[in-house]
Amino acid sequence: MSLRTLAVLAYLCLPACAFAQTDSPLPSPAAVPAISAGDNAWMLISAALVLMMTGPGLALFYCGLVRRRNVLGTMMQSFAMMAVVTLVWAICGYSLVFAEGNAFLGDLRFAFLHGVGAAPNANYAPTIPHLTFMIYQMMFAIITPALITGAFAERVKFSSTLLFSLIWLFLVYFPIAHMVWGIGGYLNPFLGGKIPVFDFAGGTVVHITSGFSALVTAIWVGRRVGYPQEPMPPHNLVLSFIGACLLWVGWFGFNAGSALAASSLASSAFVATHLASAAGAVAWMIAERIRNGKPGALGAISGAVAGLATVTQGAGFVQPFSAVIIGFIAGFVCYTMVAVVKAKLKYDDTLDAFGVHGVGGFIGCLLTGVFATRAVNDTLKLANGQAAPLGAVDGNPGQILNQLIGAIIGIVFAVVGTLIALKVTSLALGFRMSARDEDQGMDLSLHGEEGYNFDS
Amino acid sequence: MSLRTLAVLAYLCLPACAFAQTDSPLPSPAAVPAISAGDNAWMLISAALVLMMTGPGLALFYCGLVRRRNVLGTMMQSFAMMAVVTLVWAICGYSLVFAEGNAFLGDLRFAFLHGVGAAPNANYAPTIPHLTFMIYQMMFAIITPALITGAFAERVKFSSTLLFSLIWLFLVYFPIAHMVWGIGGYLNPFLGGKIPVFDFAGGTVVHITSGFSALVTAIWVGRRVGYPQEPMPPHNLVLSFIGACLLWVGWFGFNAGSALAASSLASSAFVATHLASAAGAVAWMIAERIRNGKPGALGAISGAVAGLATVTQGAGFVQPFSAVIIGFIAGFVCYTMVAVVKAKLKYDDTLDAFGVHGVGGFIGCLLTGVFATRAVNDTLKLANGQAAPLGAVDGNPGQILNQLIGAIIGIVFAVVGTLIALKVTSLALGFRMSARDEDQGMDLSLHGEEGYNFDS
Amino acid sequence: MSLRTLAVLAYLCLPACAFAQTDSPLPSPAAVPAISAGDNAWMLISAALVLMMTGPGLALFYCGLVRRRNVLGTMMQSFAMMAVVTLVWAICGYSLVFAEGNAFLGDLRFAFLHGVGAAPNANYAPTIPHLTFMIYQMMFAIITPALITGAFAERVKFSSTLLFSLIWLFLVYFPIAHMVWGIGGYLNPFLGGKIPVFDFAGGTVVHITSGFSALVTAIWVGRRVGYPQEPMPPHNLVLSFIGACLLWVGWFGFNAGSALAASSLASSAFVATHLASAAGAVAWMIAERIRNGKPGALGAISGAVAGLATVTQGAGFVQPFSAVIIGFIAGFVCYTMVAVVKAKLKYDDTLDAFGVHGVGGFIGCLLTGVFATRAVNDTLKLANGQAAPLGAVDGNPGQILNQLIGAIIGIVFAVVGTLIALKVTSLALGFRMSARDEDQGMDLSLHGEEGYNFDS
Amino acid sequence: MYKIEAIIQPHKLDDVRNALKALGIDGLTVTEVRGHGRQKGHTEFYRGQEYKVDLLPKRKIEMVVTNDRKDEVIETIVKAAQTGKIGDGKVFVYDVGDAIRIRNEDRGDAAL
Amino acid sequence: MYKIEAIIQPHKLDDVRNALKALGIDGLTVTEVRGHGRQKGHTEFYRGQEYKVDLLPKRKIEMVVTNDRKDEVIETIVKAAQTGKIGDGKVFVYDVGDAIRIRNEDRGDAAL
Amino acid sequence: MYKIEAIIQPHKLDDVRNALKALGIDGLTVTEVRGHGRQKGHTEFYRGQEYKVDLLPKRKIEMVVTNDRKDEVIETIVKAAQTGKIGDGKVFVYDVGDAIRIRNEDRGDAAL
Ligand SMILES: Nc1ncnc2c1ncn2[C@@H]1O[C@H](COP(=O)(O)OP(=O)(O)O)[C@@H](O)[C@H]1O
Ligand SMILES: Nc1ncnc2c1ncn2[C@@H]1O[C@H](COP(=O)(O)OP(=O)(O)O)[C@@H](O)[C@H]1O
Ligand SMILES: Nc1ncnc2c1ncn2[C@@H]1O[C@H](COP(=O)(O)OP(=O)(O)O)[C@@H](O)[C@H]1O
Repeated sequence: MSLRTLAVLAYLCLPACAFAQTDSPLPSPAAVPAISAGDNAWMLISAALVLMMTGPGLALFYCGLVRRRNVLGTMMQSFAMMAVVTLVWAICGYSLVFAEGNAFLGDLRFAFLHGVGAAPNANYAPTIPHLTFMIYQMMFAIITPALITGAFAERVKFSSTLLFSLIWLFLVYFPIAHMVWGIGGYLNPFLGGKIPVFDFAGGTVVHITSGFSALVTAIWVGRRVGYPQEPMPPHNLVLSFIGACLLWVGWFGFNAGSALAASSLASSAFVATHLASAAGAVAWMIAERIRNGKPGALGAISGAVAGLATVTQGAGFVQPFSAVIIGFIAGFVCYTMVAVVKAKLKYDDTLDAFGVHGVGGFIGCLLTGVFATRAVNDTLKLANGQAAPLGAVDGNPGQILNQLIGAIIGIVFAVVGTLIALKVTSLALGFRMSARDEDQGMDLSLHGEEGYNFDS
Repeated sequence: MSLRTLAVLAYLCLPACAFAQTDSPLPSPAAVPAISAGDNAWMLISAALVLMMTGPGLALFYCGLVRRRNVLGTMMQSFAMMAVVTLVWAICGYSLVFAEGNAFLGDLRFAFLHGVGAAPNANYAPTIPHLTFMIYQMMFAIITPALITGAFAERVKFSSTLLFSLIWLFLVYFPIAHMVWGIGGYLNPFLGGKIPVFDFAGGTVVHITSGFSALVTAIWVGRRVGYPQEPMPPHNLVLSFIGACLLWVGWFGFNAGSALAASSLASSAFVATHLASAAGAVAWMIAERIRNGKPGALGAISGAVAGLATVTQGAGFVQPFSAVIIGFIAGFVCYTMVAVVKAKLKYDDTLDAFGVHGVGGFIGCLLTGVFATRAVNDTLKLANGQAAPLGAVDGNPGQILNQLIGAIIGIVFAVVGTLIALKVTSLALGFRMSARDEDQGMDLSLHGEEGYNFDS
Repeated sequence: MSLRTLAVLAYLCLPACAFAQTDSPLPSPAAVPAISAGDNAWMLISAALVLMMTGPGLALFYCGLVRRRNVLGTMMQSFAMMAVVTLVWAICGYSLVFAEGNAFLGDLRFAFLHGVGAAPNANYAPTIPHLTFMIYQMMFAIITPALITGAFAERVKFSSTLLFSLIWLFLVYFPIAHMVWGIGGYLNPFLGGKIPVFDFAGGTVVHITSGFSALVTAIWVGRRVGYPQEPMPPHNLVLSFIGACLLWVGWFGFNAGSALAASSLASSAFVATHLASAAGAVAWMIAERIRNGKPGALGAISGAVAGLATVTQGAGFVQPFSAVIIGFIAGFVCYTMVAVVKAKLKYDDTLDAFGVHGVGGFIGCLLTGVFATRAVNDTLKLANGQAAPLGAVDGNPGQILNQLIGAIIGIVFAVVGTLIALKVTSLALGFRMSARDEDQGMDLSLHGEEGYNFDS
Repeated sequence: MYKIEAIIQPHKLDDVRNALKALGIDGLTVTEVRGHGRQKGHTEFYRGQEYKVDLLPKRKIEMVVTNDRKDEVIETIVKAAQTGKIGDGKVFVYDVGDAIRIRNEDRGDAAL
Repeated sequence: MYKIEAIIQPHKLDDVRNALKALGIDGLTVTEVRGHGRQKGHTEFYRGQEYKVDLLPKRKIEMVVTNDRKDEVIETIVKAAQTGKIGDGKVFVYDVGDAIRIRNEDRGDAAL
Repeated sequence: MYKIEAIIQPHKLDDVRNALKALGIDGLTVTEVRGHGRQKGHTEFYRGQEYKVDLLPKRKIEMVVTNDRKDEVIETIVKAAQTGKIGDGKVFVYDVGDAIRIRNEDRGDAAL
């Protein structure tokens, strides 16, 4: 199989990259800039908001959608990332992504947070402590594998989820994040990359990678027992609603925080984020109204999340009403994906991690190529010092192609890396729960607890 | 009926006002001030907090109080505002409120956020991007119609709720907000108004308008089937509790954020807000203890919300212990309203939107006239450059009358605008659900979903 | 009994201290520093975060763990603190802790917030309004007695909980907080104390005091009817999960906010906090995996809270990977305490307020003596102006002894003050509910409400 | 002694209980059940996926009565619970062998 | 074969189950029910609005037993569930026509 | 008229209902119950404290049928609910004295 070959190739390549060229000098900024209390306040609270997106946000959004017997198991898939990814990131993840290295992976100079202290890392965020930047970026590494778990919810062992996620971080997240955001990254237009891909807050790094990986896992692991004949309605939509609202609020930290300062760019990203979310919710409600006659609560919140995922890539590059358009498209396309296409193809992406994040991330990546404009973000300069034209609306339609290349690279890494991670995990621990355990539910069989004891 | 006549008059007048005098020049500030990262950080997070007040805050507070079968429908009444009002605000709402226009409505210069960008709007908030100010104010426009829905909860169609809220925004919220906060607004003491009404964070703009409109809708739509003979206890007070706590926390963004900077005025408003909330909770608990022998959890959180709603108008004008007094009065008066007066009058304000927000807003408006002091807020200057005396405690008892006039204008707009909005909505779509749908519940009949599926 | 004697002694002493020496001059700072918008933004939002820790955070964490019939009563034990402690703090608590006084208690110069206004209190936080500092510290006084209630959950009267907590604040919290953090406090190394105890964010002030007081109350009040034969599983772990996540997020305000500025020290404390939480969760999961074969969801969140409580004392003094070690130790030790030791000793600390906060606080206090380093915090200066060595890692092993003395003083105050408070409350109101009320549940018998009415 | 078991619409529970109280019938036990009969269910949608629900919520009232009260109890229930629409429910009658009051060990009719 | 149906106080469930276990009765089915009898309910208040609750939570235990065990089972239940206070509940006894064990299609007494 | 009462595994509910539908049996009532029999429960852990759960969730299906359908209904249920493992459940059969349809006061077999 070509995929398998590619996988092996990539697997062999990556470690080599990881430790290469560690001696290349960091471009030292002329003068060390002072820390801005305002920027640091904003970034610390943004970090807190992004953590809140995973827990309780995503954990609730997801656990409300599963059956009662899996409520704790599903929450734990998010919560465990908060614990485990944190340690991995501090040990070496941060370094592999944000240290200088080669075009594909950073080196280990920041391993164990060596050299990550009060002084800013001027390459990324010259007005906040390096520690702030590190912890802010950590929160992204936490939520990304947590998103994937939605695809295989209700049927995978806890230990396997952990091992899979760890391998996945090394094979997919760290390289892609380095390529898009790291210094010298292959796709980083701001710090010396080859192919300029605009990804403000992780449309490619977070949503495309997690979404496409999710699809692969869903297909690999197979459907839940009983799916799709047996009805499996959400056990508690109130939880999902709380989760979705917290995701919305937290996403301001995710997107506006990605300005890395409390600047007017942050304000602009904040506005774009909010408008896209609103438009996504409206679009999804319209779609449901047309197709079923009734706009659902689950539909409304799913649309908001679709809008948010889709605008992530362009949040700091697009005008407010471009964000509205992005949100609308997101709502309609993701709805179609989830309600029509998925039903046809019959894979069981339990919580639509692919249909919302993968699809939303992908179209958001392309639409950033359309709507990105220097009127919003003039960070990229031409040789003459003027702001470079960004997307098609700036008269640079070629950017759409760049974005497409970025998306495809993200997808390839996601698919290959996920296959390897699945294979390794399966060999080491197995992946899927036994049918008996699945029937009993994750809560009892994996964690020895029940979510609710209302008759106690 | 005189109300009806007034309504028609107002209806005819408003659009005329809306587009008048768009050519009057904005008072251009001498020098464009720089953006403060600290202020922008505070205002962005305040905007996020105010959004969190609506969702999940208010949505949970409300949906926990209804019967199980209406849990999603009630949440959706808040969530839909987050989606729909956002778009309306960006399209023209912001402009109608904050653009210069006449004394009653702004013009359309900021329609589609034209001219709303990184540069501050120095009339309102000279140290933060105009976009930040715009999105912060948006969150107020979202929560206000959401508050109203509490009065007619459990019995109104979703489409009608949306249409009603949209009309209501144009007839009530936009004009009143412009009059109180907009440049040249009739009641704006800081930017050239005729009658000086102090409304720091929306006691009149948000709580009086929503509260009195709520009363009108409750009477218009009539009682729920079975009310009051049939008991309708809250289905999940834990949700209401979470909601109330998030409202409390979010209210710091609402009130302290209304300083529009991370200034010591923000700190002062923060403290006043917190003290009034605490006092309101204590007062309500005492009232319940006296009357039923037991202070209830619903009582405690209702008292906190009453204290918060009541202190909103004066938050940035009063001393800490004035806020305590305001909170205490709020707790006792709103309790009496809700537990005694409502029961006597027998209208069915389902979730006490009037009893808490209308009544609290009204007494808060008057009490601001009593307790506002230049020792806290010296923004208003006399001709000689000294801080002007504000309320009765500053030796300006006439301010109580000004506040009363402001409240009455708010009430008149609310009542008239609501009647028109109800009438138009009824003609266009109908308003109330069928008795059969009401019996089945909003969740199934309006949204085709159930909130809980605990036996799945 | 020696304890009783000591108690009486302390009781007689304290008021005397409280009003002594009010005329000693405050060290007036050379120049009044300007307020920093960035610092104020950070501290206001930190105050909001710490409030959110109590409600909804702790309230949910606790109420999910009790039986269904006590869900509201347990929430109310936290919520009432938000209301009542707020008023007490504003009236005199703040002054007793942070005003200059003697080594054990402040005087009353700030009673009724007299003199607490826009101008900073340069002794503590020279870049934020005094009001901000006051309200931020208030949130700590709210959560501390709320923590204690976990130990006697499900069996104590509401009125007694309130009275007990009030007395406790005066006998334990106010003196210890003054001694550790107040100017001239006996244990305050930064403002002229005798024994230098490093307590960055309240390991001793909050966790040791509440945890050991909790143990005393649990023993005093006796076990719940039916404990331990009758199984009393948590009625809703989802609530506890939400609560734990909000505690985690809020703890950034608690610990990083304790830098009292959006400085790089705040960033450092933020990182330490997060890492310790993650490590605590991992350690507790490992312990459960080893002992029961299954890592539980309750275990994971308990571990995170244990990590957070334990790192609180050292958050602003230790390196990131020291925090990881602290978190790991916390997870293992608190697990052992709660799962093994408690079961052996058979006292009924319902929600493990002692096992997590008391034990975590204690070991965190000692570990701060090990890991505190001037590389992180150079506030303390030697005579020659250089940063003083802090903990054992700085070559100052004697600090461990200082920390132990601090811990012991905290424990003595906690035990003695709690005994007095229990005795007085019992005499005045009684303490424990009747067996009949306990059987019916707090919700109905104390508050006249039910948490859930799912069949309405 | 007979056991009368009535399966009724949830919102009729209060009416039925009041009617029984008027008749002097106090002892009864209520269970939440879901039922299916001629009444059609409804369709729910979650992200476009259809989900047919045809077990609808009902309340089951059980009361054990003395022989002489059987007919009036049935009649009362039927009258109070009737709306004339499909889904109104059923009443079933069973023989009871014995009844014991736990509190004082009364037996038979005395236990009711 | 008889069905013994006991309606008891919720907090007595464990006691009753233990007593039955001691007797060798393993097969039983428990339902959450709400009941009304001589026991008075309670009043709840929500924002000052009174709300009387007179259906109180109970547990229903059903067990089908062979003829010869009927009396000792009843006796055991009554003893274990008794507090002597109003609300202790009732035991009802019914004839059973037949019993089938689904697993292996055993019938009659063998199925219990 | 007989009442057939089947206590089955929760996840078998749909299968049983479909089988009954195929047979033309529409009227039935379902209750959530917990049961104990030969099946062993499980152990839960909360902060290291062990907690044995031996009442497991089951579904009770009740349907009143005419005499002539009794046997095929039992057979159908048993077939649809059987997995052959401990915990499959039981079917009990009771006599029914009378049945009334509340909507139109039909009585006896006509009411089913
Ligand atoms: N034969 C039966 N056995 C048990 N329960 C039944 C039976 N028939 C109906 N029911 C119960 O009665 C309820 C109402 O029955 P349905 O047929 O809808 O009413 P009707 O035909 O009287 O209008 C059902 O939901 C079910 O719970
Ligand atoms: N006649 C009856 N039929 C059905 N259930 C009954 C009957 N009488 C009592 N019960 C059930 O028994 C419970 C206890 O009855 P109650 O009259 O309060 O107890 P007691 O009189 O034995 O002290 C009730 O809540 C109800 O569920
Ligand atoms: N004698 C009985 N009376 C009432 N219910 C019973 C009886 N025996 C079993 N049950 C019910 O049937 C369920 C399954 O019984 P179990 O003994 O586990 O199955 P089996 O022996 O048929 O494999 C139990 O959980 C219980 O609800």
